[in-house]
Amino acid sequence: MKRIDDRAEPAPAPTLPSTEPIRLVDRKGHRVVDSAYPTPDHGTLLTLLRSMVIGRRFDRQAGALARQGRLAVYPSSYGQEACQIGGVLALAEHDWLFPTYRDCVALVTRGIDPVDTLTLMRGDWHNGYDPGRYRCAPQCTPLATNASHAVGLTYAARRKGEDVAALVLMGDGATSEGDAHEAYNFAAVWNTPVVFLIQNNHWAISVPVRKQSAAPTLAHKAIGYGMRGYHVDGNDAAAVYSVVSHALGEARAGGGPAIIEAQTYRLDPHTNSDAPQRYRDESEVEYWKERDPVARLEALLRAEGRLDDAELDRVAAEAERLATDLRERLSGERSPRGTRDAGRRGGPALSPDDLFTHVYAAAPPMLAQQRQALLDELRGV
Amino acid sequence: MKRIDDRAEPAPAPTLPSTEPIRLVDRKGHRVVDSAYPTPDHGTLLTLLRSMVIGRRFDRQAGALARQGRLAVYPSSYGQEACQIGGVLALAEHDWLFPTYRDCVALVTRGIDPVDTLTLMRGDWHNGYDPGRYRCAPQCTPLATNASHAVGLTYAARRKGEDVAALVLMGDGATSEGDAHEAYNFAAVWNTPVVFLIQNNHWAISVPVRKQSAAPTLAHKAIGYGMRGYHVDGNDAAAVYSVVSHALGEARAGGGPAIIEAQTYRLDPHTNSDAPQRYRDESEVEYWKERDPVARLEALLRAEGRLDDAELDRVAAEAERLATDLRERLSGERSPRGTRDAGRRGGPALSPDDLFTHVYAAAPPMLAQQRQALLDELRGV
Amino acid sequence: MTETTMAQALNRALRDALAADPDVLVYGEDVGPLGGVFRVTDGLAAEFGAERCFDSPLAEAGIVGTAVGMAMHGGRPVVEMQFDSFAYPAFEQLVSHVAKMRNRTQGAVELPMVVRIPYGGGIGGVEHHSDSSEAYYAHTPGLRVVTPGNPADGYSMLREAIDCPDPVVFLEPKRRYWDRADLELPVRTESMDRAVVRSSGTDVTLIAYGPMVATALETAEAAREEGIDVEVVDLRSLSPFDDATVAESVRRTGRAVVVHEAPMFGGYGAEVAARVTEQCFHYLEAPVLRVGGLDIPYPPPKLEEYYLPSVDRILDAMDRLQWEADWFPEAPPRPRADAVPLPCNDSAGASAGGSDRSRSEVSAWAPSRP
Amino acid sequence: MTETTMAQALNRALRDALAADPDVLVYGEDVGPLGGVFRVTDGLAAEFGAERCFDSPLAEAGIVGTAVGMAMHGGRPVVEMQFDSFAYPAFEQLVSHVAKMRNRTQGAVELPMVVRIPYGGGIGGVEHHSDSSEAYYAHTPGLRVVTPGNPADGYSMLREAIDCPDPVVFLEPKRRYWDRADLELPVRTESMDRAVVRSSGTDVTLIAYGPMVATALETAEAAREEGIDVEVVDLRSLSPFDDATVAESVRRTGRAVVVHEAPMFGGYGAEVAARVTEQCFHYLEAPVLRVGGLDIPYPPPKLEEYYLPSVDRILDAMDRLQWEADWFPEAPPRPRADAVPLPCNDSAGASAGGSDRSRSEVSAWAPSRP
Ligand SMILES: Cc1ncc(C[n+]2csc(CCOP(=O)(O)OP(=O)(O)O)c2C)c(N)n1
Ligand SMILES: Cc1ncc(C[n+]2csc(CCOP(=O)(O)OP(=O)(O)O)c2C)c(N)n1
Ligand SMILES: [Mg+2]
Ligand SMILES: [Mg+2]
Repeated sequence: MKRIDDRAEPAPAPTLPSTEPIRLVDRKGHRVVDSAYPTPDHGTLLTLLRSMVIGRRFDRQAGALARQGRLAVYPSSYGQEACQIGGVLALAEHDWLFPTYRDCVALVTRGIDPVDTLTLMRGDWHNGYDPGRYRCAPQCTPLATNASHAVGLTYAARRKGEDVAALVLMGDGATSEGDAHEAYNFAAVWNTPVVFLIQNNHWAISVPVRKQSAAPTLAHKAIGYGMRGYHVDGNDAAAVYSVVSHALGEARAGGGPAIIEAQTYRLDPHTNSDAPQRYRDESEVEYWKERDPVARLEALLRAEGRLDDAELDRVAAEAERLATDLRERLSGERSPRGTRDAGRRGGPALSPDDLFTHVYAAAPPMLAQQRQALLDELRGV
Repeated sequence: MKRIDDRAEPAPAPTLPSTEPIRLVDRKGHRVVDSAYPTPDHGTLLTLLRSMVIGRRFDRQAGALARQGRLAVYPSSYGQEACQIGGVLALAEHDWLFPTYRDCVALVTRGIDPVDTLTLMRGDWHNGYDPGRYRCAPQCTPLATNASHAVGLTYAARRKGEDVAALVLMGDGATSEGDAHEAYNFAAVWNTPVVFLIQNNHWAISVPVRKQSAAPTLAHKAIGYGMRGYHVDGNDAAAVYSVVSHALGEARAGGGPAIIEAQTYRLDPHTNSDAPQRYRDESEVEYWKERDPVARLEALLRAEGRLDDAELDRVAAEAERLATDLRERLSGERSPRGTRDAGRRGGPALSPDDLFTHVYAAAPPMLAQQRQALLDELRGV
Repeated sequence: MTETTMAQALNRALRDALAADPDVLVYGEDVGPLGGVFRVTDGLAAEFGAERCFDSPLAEAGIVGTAVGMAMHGGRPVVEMQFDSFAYPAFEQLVSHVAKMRNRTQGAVELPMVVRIPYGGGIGGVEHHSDSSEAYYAHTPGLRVVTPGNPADGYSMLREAIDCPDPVVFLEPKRRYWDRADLELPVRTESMDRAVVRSSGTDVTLIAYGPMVATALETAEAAREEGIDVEVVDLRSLSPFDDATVAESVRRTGRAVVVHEAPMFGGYGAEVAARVTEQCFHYLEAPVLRVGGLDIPYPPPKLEEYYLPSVDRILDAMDRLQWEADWFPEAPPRPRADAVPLPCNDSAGASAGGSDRSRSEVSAWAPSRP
Repeated sequence: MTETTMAQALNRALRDALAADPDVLVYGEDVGPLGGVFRVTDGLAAEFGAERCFDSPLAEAGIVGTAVGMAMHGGRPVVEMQFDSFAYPAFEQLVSHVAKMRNRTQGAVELPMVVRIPYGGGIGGVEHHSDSSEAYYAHTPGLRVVTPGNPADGYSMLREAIDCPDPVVFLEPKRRYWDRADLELPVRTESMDRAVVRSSGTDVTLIAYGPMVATALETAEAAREEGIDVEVVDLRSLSPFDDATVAESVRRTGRAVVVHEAPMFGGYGAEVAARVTEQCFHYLEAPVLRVGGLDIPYPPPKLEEYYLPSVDRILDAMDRLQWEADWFPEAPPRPRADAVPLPCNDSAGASAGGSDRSRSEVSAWAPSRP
């Protein structure tokens, strides 16, 4: 039976991802030969390492601020640095990043002021940076819902003749949402240059990935959309960088979007208010700590004579400066639990007036009235 | 890297469906040897043929009623009889069927009174039969939304120790909806016995399937959920019956759900109010008419000496009786276009009183009042 | 002047917007070669090419979600939801992103996008094809919700919606797609933020929008024969609400009825009744009454006539507006327009929309955005 | 008597329902070993096994859709949406199936299912964690929408919801999860269809529900010090609405304020104001006023105090209820309770819920369904 159906030619004969993840550096820091994906050069590896050291220090500091009550909430990146940083560094400046709440380290790596990456978590506003300036969408909380935004954005960019690709970060849990499916499918049908990087950190809060999917790997979903799927060791920054770069390159060249599953692990609780002892065993955390993404790259670079204590100290000092700066700049913060301990008043970054300014391009009369009423109330009129 | 992730063991080593559909009878009516799927015996083939002749006659009659304005709308099954009938006949009596608006012929095949299968289309009520009695859900209009119902229903049945499988009918277009994805995924993770039969009739109203998906086949989606996918010639009733039976058997045995893509074609317009000349070429329709599912099975049975003119006449007469009966029983119908030609009053099957009876188990006071007000209004009080 | 249906006027608005601005894109289900199931996008794919007007995969959340992304990067997407009920899959995108993006980013990201939704009943549609979903959207801050009641507004308001820097839920009264008007296009009517008095009267204000405007005008005619002088206000913008025009009318007439197709309970009419009452309490001779659909799922075609607000039902409601001075013996007639008003929003617009009764002001539409 | 939080009362209700009826199933995101992010399902998986209480894939439409299927076949699923905003993906299932299935099938298929949704703000949650979404559901015929305001109702209404043959959207005021009450469980309070007068008064009726009931009671205390005698009505059932109890109270007091957290425009308070006005017009000394959230997206934690209705704002609204007889010189005081009432629904319940002020009636819950 001839297929009358003239479906778009599927991208280069789709093959299934291997259940063994792509790996370029093993957990001892030894190179693994993979002919398909080049290991980044030493300069890039050093940049990856430096970003990971800084990212981790930032993340530790943010966690401490959350425990001190200076952040409303903080979803940790601890353990996932290779995914976030390997992914972000593979992007060109004019590309767009679509992060989730989990990805503060990705934002820092993208060059956003660390204080501004925490605006959402501080409870000051919903988003703290200009998305257009950094080509970085606001952090997305409703799972999987920003994936279609990336598809639309790259579609609009292509129409303008701009060479813009996008990287969407999403969790393993988010792949269960219908929104993920629709975004994958739109991207494939429209052939827009979007790479969906699934950080499979094995848990969606308390739900293990086996309760999310029965697929051999999450990357196996790709073929059902006619796109390429890659399964990568998400604690190997070199592999993440290399595979994301490769996928972005293919996508830019018209080869279509891709799904990358990166196997990683969330070493911390889901957020500072999570209770992981209820759902997972500490031994699992230990298992993954032995596969630490930072230590691995450090071992390789040391073994190959590209990193010494002095350089590491310099990077550590830089990270420490960032942490100190962050701590100091947030030291004036009041607790974000506005209502529950309203006694502890302190100045929020924004004034109540700002609540009304950007609901619409121009505040309609009803809102102008409500603003006035609130200002009157605050002035005790 | 050992996968710490203990994802549910995927069903029997998932392999990809072939891009050539499974076929047991070719378009000339010759048998095709396929060792994996047995061709049904002659008795079953005769039943399939008889049901198709009757189903098609029903469908032609319903189309005529729609053109006469006696139905509010009629989405034709013409050309898709092998899918609907092959699928339904593979079900056991205690299994459940989840049909769409497209599947009136499936309902007739399930044993529902033809008049009642058209209640929705007549505009008398939203559904005309007792779903529990026929183990057949109401016809579903919001695309893909009943697929998760099937998953939940089979889950509940299993908990009660009942051996109930379900067949979900869906279109090619419906696979783009997030709801389809979520249902596939829930079924696979919960390992419920549901078979999703995608009738790929190549069009979603005016949108060709290549604008829905870039996948090699829609059955390729299965592996992304860790389930089995089958690609079948949807105009070969023997193949549809055999593959659906096989998939149901596997599913019942705990082998997990399955996606079946059946390649077929909607020979008629989408509904009586569609304008197919705007989006497709008549030659495409001709191409598919040569692959008629009824003629094909008739040819095989004749060639193998299992069908003669007398038997065909008997079946045709039975079909004619059904059509006459349908025509006569619906002859008292007023036009369903209630508001637009309100002048043409006639008795609807249900009274206005019925509008209020089943919104809740017991009408709350507000509704009781509204019912009274309407009755007063109609009595001219 | 030529006879133009609302569907044609909407089609022309899309065409003119596509021609005026290369960033405008029209997409959705069946909007390409077919021209939409209501033919509102008829001919656009042929004229502007599949890059500008095209069929997308069949997934409403994806359609609205991709439109968000396009609007983030300089596009002006105009997407179609095929029917009211089929916009529900996009509800999360609408409420959690479309409505919030500008606010979330302190104005850094604006979403000039239009979500067109044919809504309401009266066309003999089966289940899920006749919902009136306006209350869901109007209750969502950050969305503009507008609905035209005649072909001229269909054209003008859709162009204005496309030009608007805010996201607009554009509700099209599908039973009025085939209503005709003598009309020269392009036409620019009153600002889409403004309510308009469609027919002036002194006894009672009948507040309607979208599909019910024509029914309200019919009712006004019928009432006139009974000696009741009805003023019909067409809201046009459901959110934001034009308090000034509505309150001015109700203070003048002292009585009001609001009508819509949606189920009455928790419907948009509740907001209208509540705010009008708050703003005009001492001018009211009777409570503001609502005429709505029944509080049931939208009925099948053969029963929809029992569900829909009709001229008779609106007249009945008017009858209940306590016209007899002695109907309620203890209650003396209320003070009228010379009375002190309650504190009330008079700032809805500089000009009192209420006094501008020209049905449509024919003027060429400036091809570039304001 | 022991101190019990609302979260504990809800947990106990689920536990007792699971024990009473093998068809009851509890599932959703993180409701298994974690016990839910608010711990409302704490211990249930351990006690009843992963077959009865379990984590599902992370997909709200799928969760509600599978619950429909379970309920079609003898199950009594109780599903949790993790937060208000995360129920939006299930909107289509709720509106197009859950609400309509019984009606669609003329009663042949009923859906005894409960969708639990923690809602509202006040807990310092970031974006999307503090929406008050009740108006969306209450406007949808076929859904029951209820919300408890205290731990006793948390227990009793949840058990009643699980036993109910209709689908119930069960809105849990998340900021009240940690509110305590002296309580012996099980407890059976008034029928969940009924509004309850929580504190009686003669000057003004303050109508509240869910998270605002405690705020309303606080306001009543504060007002009493200012010499205003406030009657607080806790609605409990948002749909259907208990007209009898509310109208009885407002006719007695002649003034009413309705309060909720949701944005005011098109909010549930509009319905309350509109229907109370319609039913009690000639008893009203002043328009029914509404105190709601601002008409903006829910603000970030550090600004939410400016958004939320407070005791002060409610007192301010009461001040605007035209207490001075000469405030509005032309308007003489309205006739009071002896006046002829407008035609009004008095049939909401046989007993006037208004007279029953017992906070909770301690009685063992019959283990089997009625
Ligand atoms: C639509 C939606 N439903 C539920 C939630 C609540 N929620 C927040 S994080 C989370 C788990 C997400 O898991 P995953 O996608 O694996 O990301 P991770 O947190 O592990 O990075 C859930 C259920 C949400 N944010 N959005
Ligand atoms: C959620 C939803 N969106 C849109 C529609 C309108 N609609 C009805 S049928 C149809 C096309 C469906 O195509 P397909 O799934 O291939 O089924 P077919 O009609 O070809 O059998 C559309 C878009 C709908 N019913 N439901
Ligand atoms: Mg995860
Ligand atoms: Mg199709």
